[in-house]
Amino acid sequence: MTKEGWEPNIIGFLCNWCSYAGADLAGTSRMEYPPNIKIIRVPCSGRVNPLFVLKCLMNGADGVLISGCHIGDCHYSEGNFHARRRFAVLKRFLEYLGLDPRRFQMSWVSASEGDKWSKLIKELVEEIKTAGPNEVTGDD
Amino acid sequence: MIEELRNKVKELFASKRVDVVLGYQRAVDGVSAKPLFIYNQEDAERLVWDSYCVYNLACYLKELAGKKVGIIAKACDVKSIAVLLQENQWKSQDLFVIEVEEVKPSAPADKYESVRKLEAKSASERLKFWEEEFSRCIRCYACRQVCPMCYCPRCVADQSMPAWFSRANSLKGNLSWNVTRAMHLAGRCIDCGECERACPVGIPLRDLNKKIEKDVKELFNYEAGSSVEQKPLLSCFDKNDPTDFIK
Amino acid sequence: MKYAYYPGCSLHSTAKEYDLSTKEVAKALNIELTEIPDWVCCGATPAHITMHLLSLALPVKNLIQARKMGADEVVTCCAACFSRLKIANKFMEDDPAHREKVEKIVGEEYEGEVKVRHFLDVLVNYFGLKNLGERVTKKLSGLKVACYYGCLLTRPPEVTQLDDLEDPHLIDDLMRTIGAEPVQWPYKTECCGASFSLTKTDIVLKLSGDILQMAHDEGARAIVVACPLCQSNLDLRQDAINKKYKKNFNIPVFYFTQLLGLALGVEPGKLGFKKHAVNPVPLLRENGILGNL
Amino acid sequence: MKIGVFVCHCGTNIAGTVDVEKVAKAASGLANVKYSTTYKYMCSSPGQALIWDVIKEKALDRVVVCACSPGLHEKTFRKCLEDAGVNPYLIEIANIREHCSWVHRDMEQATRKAIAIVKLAVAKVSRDKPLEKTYISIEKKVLIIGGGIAGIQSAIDIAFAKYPVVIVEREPSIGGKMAQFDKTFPTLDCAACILTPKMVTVSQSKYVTIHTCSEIEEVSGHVGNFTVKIRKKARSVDLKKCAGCGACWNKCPAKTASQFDMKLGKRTAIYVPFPQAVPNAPVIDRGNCLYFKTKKCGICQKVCPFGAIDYDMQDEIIEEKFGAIIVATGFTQFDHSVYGEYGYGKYKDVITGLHFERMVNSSGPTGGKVLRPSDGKEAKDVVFIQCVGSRDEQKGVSYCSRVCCMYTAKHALLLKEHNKDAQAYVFYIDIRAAGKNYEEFVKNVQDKHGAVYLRGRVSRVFEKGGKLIVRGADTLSGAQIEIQADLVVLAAGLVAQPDAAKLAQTMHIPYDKNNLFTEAHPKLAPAETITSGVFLAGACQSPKDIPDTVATASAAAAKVLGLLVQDKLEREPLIAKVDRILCSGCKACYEACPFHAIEMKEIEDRQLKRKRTVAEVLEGVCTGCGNCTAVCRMSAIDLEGFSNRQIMEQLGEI
Amino acid sequence: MKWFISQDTIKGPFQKILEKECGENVRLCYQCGKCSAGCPVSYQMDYLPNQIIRMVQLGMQDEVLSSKTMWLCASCLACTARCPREIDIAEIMDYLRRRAYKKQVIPLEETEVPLFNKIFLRNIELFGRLYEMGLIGMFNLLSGEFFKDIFLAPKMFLKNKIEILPHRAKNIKEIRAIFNNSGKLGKVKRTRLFYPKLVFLNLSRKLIGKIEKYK
Repeated sequence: MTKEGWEPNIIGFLCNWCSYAGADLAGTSRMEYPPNIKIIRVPCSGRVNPLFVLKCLMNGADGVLISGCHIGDCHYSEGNFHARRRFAVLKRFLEYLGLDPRRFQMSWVSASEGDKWSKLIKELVEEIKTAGPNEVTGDD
Repeated sequence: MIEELRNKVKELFASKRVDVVLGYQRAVDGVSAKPLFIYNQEDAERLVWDSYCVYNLACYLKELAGKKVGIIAKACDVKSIAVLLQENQWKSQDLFVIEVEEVKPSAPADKYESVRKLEAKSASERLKFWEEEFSRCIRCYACRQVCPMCYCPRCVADQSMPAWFSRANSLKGNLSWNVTRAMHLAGRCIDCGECERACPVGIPLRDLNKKIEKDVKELFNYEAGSSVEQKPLLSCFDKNDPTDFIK
Repeated sequence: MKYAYYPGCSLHSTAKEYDLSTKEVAKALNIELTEIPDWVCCGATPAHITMHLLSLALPVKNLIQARKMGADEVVTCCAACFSRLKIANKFMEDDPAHREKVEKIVGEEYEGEVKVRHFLDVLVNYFGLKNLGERVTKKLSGLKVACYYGCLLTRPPEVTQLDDLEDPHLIDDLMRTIGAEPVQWPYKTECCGASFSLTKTDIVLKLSGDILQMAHDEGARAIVVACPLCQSNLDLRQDAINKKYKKNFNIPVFYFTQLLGLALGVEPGKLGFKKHAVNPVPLLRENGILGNL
Repeated sequence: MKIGVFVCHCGTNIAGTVDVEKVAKAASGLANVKYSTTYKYMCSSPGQALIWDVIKEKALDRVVVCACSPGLHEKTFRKCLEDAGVNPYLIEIANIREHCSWVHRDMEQATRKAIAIVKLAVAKVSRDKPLEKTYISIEKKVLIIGGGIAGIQSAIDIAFAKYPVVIVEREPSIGGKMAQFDKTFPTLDCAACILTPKMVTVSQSKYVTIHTCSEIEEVSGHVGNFTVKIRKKARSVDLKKCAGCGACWNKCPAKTASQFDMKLGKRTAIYVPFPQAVPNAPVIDRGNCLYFKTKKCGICQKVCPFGAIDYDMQDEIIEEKFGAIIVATGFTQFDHSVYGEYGYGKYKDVITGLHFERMVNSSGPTGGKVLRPSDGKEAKDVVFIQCVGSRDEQKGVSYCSRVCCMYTAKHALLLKEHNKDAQAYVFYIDIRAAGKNYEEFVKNVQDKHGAVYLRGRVSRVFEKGGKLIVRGADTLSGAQIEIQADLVVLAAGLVAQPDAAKLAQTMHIPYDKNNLFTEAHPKLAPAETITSGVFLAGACQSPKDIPDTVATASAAAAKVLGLLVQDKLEREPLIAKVDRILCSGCKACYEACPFHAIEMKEIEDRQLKRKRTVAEVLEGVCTGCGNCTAVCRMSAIDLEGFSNRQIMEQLGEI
Repeated sequence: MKWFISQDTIKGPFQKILEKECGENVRLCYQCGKCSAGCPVSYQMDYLPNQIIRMVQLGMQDEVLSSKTMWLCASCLACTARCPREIDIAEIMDYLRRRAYKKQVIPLEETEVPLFNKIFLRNIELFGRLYEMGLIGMFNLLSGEFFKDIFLAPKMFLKNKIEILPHRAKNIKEIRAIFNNSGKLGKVKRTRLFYPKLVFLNLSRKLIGKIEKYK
């Protein structure tokens, strides 16, 4: 179903303290990964409102990633616990509505896991490529 | 039975403990029942109670904020009231709940049957199904109007800074609205069914709510309205919440 | 009270008196013990140091037998059997992989756990010391005994769950209830050499010798045990110990059931005192517990 | 709205893979962008000067800098804006280095992505709001919980800077565990000699208030403004009147075991725990006092020349405000009675290190003689067993208590000093003597004082013939060892106070599975907690010896002073804010906030003409995590700097 | 007891095999020696229990299996009960014995115990319950201690503590089956081949011993 020359457009919500720093580390250690992800910096994965995810998907993002600190590492001690519960519900619900599970994913990446980050993005882009473009029909 | 009920209500007025009592009265068709706002002992005479009394009276509490209210409550009303108390919308000293036995056929064996059926379908089938359903939505917001839990001073759907999603009657807009509505009821909807009853185009809204109800029961063993003390589902967590979906 | 009864090999040979006295005591307290039909050896130490699975299969075989006779609690007196049966139970519960294998070996399903109890446990914790006390007809006053528990009654605690690990007291309590005077001594749970009885007799002589010495030093005139191996090591080998270490111990080694039997007024002849290597009769006479046999 | 976009080459770091000119050009095409340019090093002073000039010249009111990760230079450029007279929060950083030029090779792709990133940044900056740093007042008074050496040291340091301090101590006197010690390793100067002067200093300082027999009842508020309820237990002695003459305790007929002397000695029912106690006034132990038991006696009241005895004294609750709190509640000794193999604590002659400290203390219950508690005979052969409770998952805690190796070595030495012909046997697993002159000290104890060190854990101790038989092993020689000892000293480990968890909960500070308080960062913030304004000193955070305790105490004091010298406390304005009109008061945010930074407040609603409750953010406490915003269905609560509008605007750009 | 250990030994699989097959994690051991301190028979062992654990940690399979230690373990469980790292040392000893059987390594100067166990089990396999008389006789015969406990025997008959004739279990077939199955499932060599070797070792040892005495 992939269109000619189509490239996945992925939005990543990264917590400032772990995942964003992890992505920085991937940079400083020059770990190459595909350019399909756009990063939106948030203080904590707990800041991400489910409606943001919805908005992304409605605006035609092919994939959404939420990445925070590993459990126990949260800079705000509990934020990622809240995020985990919140998006466990949202993920199941979106899939119930027929969303391809690959399009909405979550990960824990610490500030020292530059390698995990680049690996994660490589995989993610591959998955989305196989999933194809996000076609929510109709328009505003 | 009914006399007893009327007396209870009268007693409430007699003791000046309420400004108004919510109950049911016979509708014009002489069969079905409609809500009754009782302001004095005389009104109490019009009170009825039978299997036609289906509405969730908790919905009308929204309009009565600040008053002292008595309410005739069946199981589901009681649950909604529990949530409203939990969410600090009412103070228990302002509410006088008169619990009554349901005179209705008992609930089906598996209340999630329809949900399970849908889950069994393929992703594309599900998408198709909901797209069809939502494409019928006319954004009349009746579902929001009747929902006892939809008490936000200004609903996100009506906000413009930011505009959370399209207000246009487009598939995207409709989908966004219905998803938002369901998500905002996560751990709060007590499945009284008013939304579905109210929907003029007959979208199976309960199947959205019930899906989440079912999931949170499975994932977090959480049940809306089971107690006034419990914390809101999404404002708390358990260290051992499922984590398998996270990379 | 009804229980299935698993005597184990020793109680049918070297420890006959243990078997006898147990049955007598049970009768006296009308605790019903029904011997498991054609029970087999539990495998004891040799099994678990040679073939792990066998060491589970044999006990399970017996437990299944017990089930068949409709019992859900098995009573045993031998500390080794007690330990093996309990360990087998634990494995069957905690470890499905083992359970599967074992059931394959035995060729039968082992549905549900058959509780394993030591007779001591039954007496003290179920029949109750108070009840016992009321039934005592002859106080064993003045008899200074060292209660010796050995290894397998208390270790490993998470399996046996019977008594205090480092300072067990069930036998002591029992002895006090029947009027005897247990001495406080530190060797309650030291090892007697156990399974080395035949193979490493020298070890047995040393370890059992130490135990006798300690009991003697702490002023005990007799030792009370709950394990056939301990008894035979301390009793049968006492001669050899005396020879080897130039001692002249003359310390009778009783099974707790024997003394309990006396206290309950069981006719002494039925308690198998004759079977002891170290003749206990003089001591019992001396304390006015026995008349002429 | 006039946005300026400044693209940095970062030498070749960015320009090497990203066509910066192209980026600048693309940027200039975006809505509201009035100007865009590139420069070699934006962070350099000429780079900043450039931004400054352009702002002035083009009257820019918002700026996007496309450069390295915001972590590195966001502050730099904020400053730059401020100097140029623009609100420092009207800037966004587009991270086109770490997230672009460094992770992509293909110039075209990289450039395309860089442009996408800039778009997001421009979108966000267009919704930025000018923010003002918030300031909160600071109550210039410090609460120190615990009057041990840690608390005392912190108090001295803070008082020296002329700030008022309140010490809350549970016991009748300050001094803590150190007061019970005899000598201190490795220098062997006597604990009292170095502690007492400090106790006197605090007691005489006009900046220090000491509440003894007192405990924390309740803590509310936040950094700068804590409100604390303190329970002062009835001492039954009026401190203002009492002169500590001793008439009362000399006449008191009721005797009981002294906890201070580890029950090795006796004290009267009205007593001063130890001679150098501060305050030097007695307390009545009502549990043992004849007057309280039988209403008879009352001698102390009769003999007191100052009428200081007050039997009817009641507990009182004091409420005070503080700007900062130092927790210095210390440790307690591991209870060895779980060790059956060492006699369940039933053997009189099996004692702990603290017992030994009291024994060898010349003013202690045995007048400095090492005697067997069972029969009072002098102990010759003394066995020391290390790691009791420590490094033992089975019976105790998994960690190493850090000080036992040293104090045991000290004990071995003191034993020899007090009794020439005594012999010390030390069973150890590993010797941990990391510290200045520590290793030397231990070697010295072995070499010069002939303590026998045996490498192995003791398996069993039991009594026989008035001796303690100790069964151990020496794994180095592979030998089993049996020692007939007169006395066995267990080096019991250091564990958290029994009520540590409860205190942590009242303070909202985290604690670990061993109930030790958790520092804000294990390496970089060992004296802070994640609750700003609450600091840790001493062994309540983890076992420490005296030097380390004093060091952390001073560290905590320094942190506190750093706080107090501010006339107002500056807070980043990136915190949550409530729109009362939208708020329904449903408490979702209140429940979700990890920092208890939200209060529910009742307000008068003019339109509805009735009262209703709404959420309100405690600016001092909010850390800006934004968790509240995600649970707010009506988006009434929002996070400055990462507001819904800003993020939604970005999402519009994808 | 001086060895040279190469890194191959240390990297070797022994430790992992043991962990896998008997489920005990020897890496937990920090060598406090409490096991050795409380062991009632360590005075006869060539290596103390903690040393054996250490040797396992270092992968020294041959040295461990050829040591006397595990054969002298009386399974009193004092070590297991007191280990601060909650390692089941007794279980490890059991495992080592089982492995020794499997690999057919038996320390030359420690043969009675291995032999006894074999005979004991054979005895059970034959009679279902222990037949003391048979056990003692067979053991003495095969271990070359022909007259061991000869003085005890009559005493025991007199007090009829032990039967002359074995008890015959009815379900003997089932028991045989159990033995065979567990042999197969547990992959234990139950070949009689093993006997002669053991027996020979024993007899020769005893003989040499006797000759020594003779001189």
